[in-house]
Amino acid sequence: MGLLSYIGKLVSYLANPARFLRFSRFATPVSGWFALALIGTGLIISLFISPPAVEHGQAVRIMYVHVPAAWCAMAAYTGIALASLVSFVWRHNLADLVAKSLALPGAAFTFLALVTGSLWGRPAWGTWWQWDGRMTSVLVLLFIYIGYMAIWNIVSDRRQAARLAAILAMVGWLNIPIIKFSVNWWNTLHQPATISEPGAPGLPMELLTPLLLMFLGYTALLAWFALRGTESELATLKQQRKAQSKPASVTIEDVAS
Amino acid sequence: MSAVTKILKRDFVRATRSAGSWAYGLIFMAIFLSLSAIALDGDMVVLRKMGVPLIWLAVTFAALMSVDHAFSEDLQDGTTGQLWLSGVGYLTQSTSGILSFALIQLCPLILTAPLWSLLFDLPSQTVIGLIIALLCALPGLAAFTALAGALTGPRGKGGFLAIFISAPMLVPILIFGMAASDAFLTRGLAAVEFRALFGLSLLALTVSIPATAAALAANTDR
Amino acid sequence: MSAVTKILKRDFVRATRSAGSWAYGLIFMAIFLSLSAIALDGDMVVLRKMGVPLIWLAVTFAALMSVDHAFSEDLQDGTTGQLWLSGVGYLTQSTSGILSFALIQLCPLILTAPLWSLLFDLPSQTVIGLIIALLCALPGLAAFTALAGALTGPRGKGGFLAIFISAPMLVPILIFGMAASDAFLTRGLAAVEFRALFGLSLLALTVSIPATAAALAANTDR
Amino acid sequence: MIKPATLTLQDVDIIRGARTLVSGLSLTLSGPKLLWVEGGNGIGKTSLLRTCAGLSRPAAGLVTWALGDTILSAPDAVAFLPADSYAKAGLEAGEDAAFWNADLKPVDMLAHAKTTSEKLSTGQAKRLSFAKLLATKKPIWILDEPLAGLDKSGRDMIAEHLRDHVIGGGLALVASHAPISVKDVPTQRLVLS
Amino acid sequence: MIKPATLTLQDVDIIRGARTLVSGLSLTLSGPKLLWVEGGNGIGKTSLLRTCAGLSRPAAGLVTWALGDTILSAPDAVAFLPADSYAKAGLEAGEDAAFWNADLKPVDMLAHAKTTSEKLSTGQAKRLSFAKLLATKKPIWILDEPLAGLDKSGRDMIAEHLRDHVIGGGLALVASHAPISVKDVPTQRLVLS
Ligand code: HEM
Ligand SMILES: Nc1ncnc2c1ncn2[C@@H]1O[C@H](COP(=O)(O)OP(=O)(O)OP(=O)(O)O)[C@@H](O)[C@H]1O
Ligand SMILES: Nc1ncnc2c1ncn2[C@@H]1O[C@H](COP(=O)(O)OP(=O)(O)OP(=O)(O)O)[C@@H](O)[C@H]1O
Ligand SMILES: [Mg+2]
Ligand SMILES: [Mg+2]
Repeated sequence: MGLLSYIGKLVSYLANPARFLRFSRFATPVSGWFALALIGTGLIISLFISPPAVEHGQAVRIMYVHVPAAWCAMAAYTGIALASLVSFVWRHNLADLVAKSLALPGAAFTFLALVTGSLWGRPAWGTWWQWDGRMTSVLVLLFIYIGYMAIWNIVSDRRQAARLAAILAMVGWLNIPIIKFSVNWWNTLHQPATISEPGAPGLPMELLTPLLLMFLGYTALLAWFALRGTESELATLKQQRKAQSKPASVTIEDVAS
Repeated sequence: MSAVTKILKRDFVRATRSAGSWAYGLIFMAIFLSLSAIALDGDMVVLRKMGVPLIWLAVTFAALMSVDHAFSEDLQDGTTGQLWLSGVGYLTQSTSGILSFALIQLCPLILTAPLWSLLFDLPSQTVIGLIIALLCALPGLAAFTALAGALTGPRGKGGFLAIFISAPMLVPILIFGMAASDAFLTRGLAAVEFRALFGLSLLALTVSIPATAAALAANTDR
Repeated sequence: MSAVTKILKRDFVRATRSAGSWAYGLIFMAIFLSLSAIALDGDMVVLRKMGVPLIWLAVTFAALMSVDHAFSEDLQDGTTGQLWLSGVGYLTQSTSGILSFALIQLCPLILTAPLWSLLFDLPSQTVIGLIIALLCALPGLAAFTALAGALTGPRGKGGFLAIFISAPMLVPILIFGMAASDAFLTRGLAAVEFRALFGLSLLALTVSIPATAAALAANTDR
Repeated sequence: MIKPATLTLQDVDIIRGARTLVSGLSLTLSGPKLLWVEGGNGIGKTSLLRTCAGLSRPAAGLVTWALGDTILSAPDAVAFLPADSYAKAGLEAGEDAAFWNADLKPVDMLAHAKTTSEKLSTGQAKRLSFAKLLATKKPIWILDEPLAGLDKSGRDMIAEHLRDHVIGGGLALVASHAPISVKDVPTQRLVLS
Repeated sequence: MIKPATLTLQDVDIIRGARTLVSGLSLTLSGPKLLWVEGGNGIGKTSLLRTCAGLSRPAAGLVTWALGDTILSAPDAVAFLPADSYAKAGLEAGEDAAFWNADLKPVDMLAHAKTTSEKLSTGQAKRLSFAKLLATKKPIWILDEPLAGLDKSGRDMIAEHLRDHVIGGGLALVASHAPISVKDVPTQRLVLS
């Protein structure tokens, strides 16, 4: 609860564009470098240092890309949904810029999870693709991401685009629990949660470390995208406002009838 | 007459007059199913197996294809805003829009399903299960397609965009729906799949009504 | 710039810009095919069998859905009449409309077909046969759908009439098309089905160009 | 209507795309009054009227409606006549009017009740829209180009109804390029430039 | 243009639905001339103009166009300004104009070349239509309600172009509820009633 209220304060503090820009001036490069460093070390450890797993052999190395990508795909979407909620309810201009900026990296992570998943599926299950619940729902997530971006592209009025996209983002969030629990509900091919489930057996330390490194790296990358995107959107808005014409002057006079 | 019945009546008159709407879905379904049957080479074993999924698909696509009938005309010519000014709130408009979409576009599709099932030589038990499952899915199908229509809004010809937006949401309904149709054969109406389907469908409806209303409001404001 | 290239260019700009453009035709196809694959429950035997017909259906429906891009907008806002007054005859308009429909709406669908065939695990020979057959059918498909669009005219939302009119003409093309795709496996391009398909397609084109022109003229006169 | 209708704008900004049309506009208008809104093409009259009708939310600022001292919501206070027809394609003029509880008689359209909406002539469509406005009985009328497309008898009819409305205590905002003058009615002109 | 443009109607009937709007109308009009077509709403002005433009075929009778003694086809002789905009949705105003080889300068719309057509205000859309008409250089102009929606400067602009057109030997048919009068130009009034 303490954390939540802290986040709430931070959000309303940053809602002022000037303040946000001051914050992002140092936060953007920091998250960028963090991402680079974490993903770099994560990749080195996972590709060269960590041992092959008992049941998957060398193919387990895909896991270090796949699992964090899947997590971040869901996290980014949840971020979009939350930012959309803020934008929808309080009409915070900044929130929809954040949401918009998260869409592309989120979609990319979703795509990455799908591709690495099906690359992994070949050795693990002997097939690239099966229409099981998890794969299908992740594919659906990709569709939703694309639909979300399509609204931003097609609706030319910025304010309207923000509201419509926010509605779609919030409704589409229904899919996230479906992705998360699909393995339990359908009980199909895909691995049930072993890492993220509380009380689950968990992974040995030498597998967990690179996984966490990669996850943190991806998260930093997401943050970098969100900050960068918002910065540049703000810049465009400012530019537009500068270029615009003068408002009309209004006079009222009586008319003799 | 309440606003809802009034809107329903208007949509109904227009549907019967222009023949643009519901007949379109029916014809789509006819072509889709007969061509599929031809493609399956009249192999009765396969046909009987594929009948249920193909009819589900046909209904879903037909619904998707008539999606822009739901709200885009009212948004385009300004009726939505005028209705709001005349005291018919966006929630009422969204409810009646979904209702009219369900009754005018979807019901004819579902009610003619037994006819198509002849093409696939489906046993009558299967047909009954199929129809009940389709009826359970009706609110959800209507709600999601209508929501997509409201989101695309007055940007006419946005049919594709609407499809694109609603398709992902329809996937779970499709999956649960086919599972329920199957389960009926072994476990009848008591099958848990029916409750899952109907629950999902109602959930879709509850989420979509306010979301559609919000989309209508956003699209009116310009 | 000739009138034809000018109209092509305009349609192209609009397609890249607005909703409902060719990109959405592609997405429709993606969704149509993935939903089908989901509904058929990933059963590879059935999928392989249904792959070709489903891709044919997807192309046809995507074409039908974008049919009103061809002429109904121009008829609705009066552009057709103005073009005629500016010296662009109905025959030229009909030709360029069919051409722009074929290039902008249909070609992308056909060219991405190999991609979708992956979903159905089709053997490469089948895919080659499918693409060639689709290309043979292209003129006919474009001509028929455009004619349907011109006949429906400005009564937009006339999807129904369009589909009703074009269905009887499209179904033979579809049947021949699927037959040709199949025949390729055993007899290659020499198969008589290809000649039949291409002949039908050209016939459709020759009939449709003047018929579309006449429909445009009739729909302008009010 | 005995209590006067009031429309208040406080510090209103109206933005379309990258264009700021109106900035920091504050206004209080009370019935009985006719306000003629004038200005060049594209200056923002329609946008201003839609904002006053509550159909479009100002980018900043507040719009409120009241009857006497009672604050009302826009749907309770305002009737809006858009510049374009909103007769529903596929319905006959009579059916369309009935949907809005409107009467074709005062706009002299009874003879065309059976004509399909999309076949109405420009002026006939405008009359149909006006019939719908008449049916609403709201204290604030907001009219966008009500005279465009109307013949002499149509313009007189509108002037007469405007007069009755304002004299009854109502407020009317009318955007028009043609001068709006109604006898015996307190009139102001708002010029955008 | 030195040869005068001529429009001839012989025994023309115009029928819409069950309504006969015009019956047995014969007319010969030659430039330089401005013909102001007037009449109540729904009397048939638009239908008559469309017939004169060759866009709609009379139920009976003959319409012919000529330049001097040469008979022309409608596309060679006539330019038509419809009452409603035909700017293409999805194109920017500048692109739409370019498609018709039209220039936005004379209608004072250069500043809006980048606005999407469907966002143009009523008057801006009218100006765009008029720019397209100007681009055609035809001897006969047929204008349906050209002034509707235009501000003062727009109306003056149209009057000026009409004047140039007619003085150059052209013929202009203008349906309008607002009086059309252009200085120094031979004007006739055709009243439908
Ligand atoms: C295209 C196919 C695939 C998709 C779309 C996919 C999707 C996902 C998603 C969304 C998660 C995160 C779920 C969560 O946090 O609960 C996940 C986790 C995981 N996936 Fe996949 N996956 C695919 C294929 C595979 C394959 C072939 C394997 C290996 C046999 C695999 C192994 C795992 C593992 C071990 C996890 C971590 C589970 C946990 O402990 O939370 N996945 N996958
Ligand atoms: N989304 C948008 N993006 C950019 N410009 C826009 C947008 N919507 C409207 N506009 C512009 O806003 C301006 C205001 O239009 P509005 O319809 O309010 O003008 P108006 O005063 O009613 O003009 P008219 O007299 O022609 O009816 C116009 O210049 C129009 O081009
Ligand atoms: N297909 C049709 N069926 C029945 N009536 C029609 C049809 N098409 C047009 N009308 C009627 O024909 C008449 C002529 O319309 P037209 O548009 O020519 O009138 P107008 O003189 O231009 O009127 P306005 O001043 O309102 O523009 C109208 O009364 C209209 O209702
Ligand atoms: Mg205006
Ligand atoms: Mg007219």
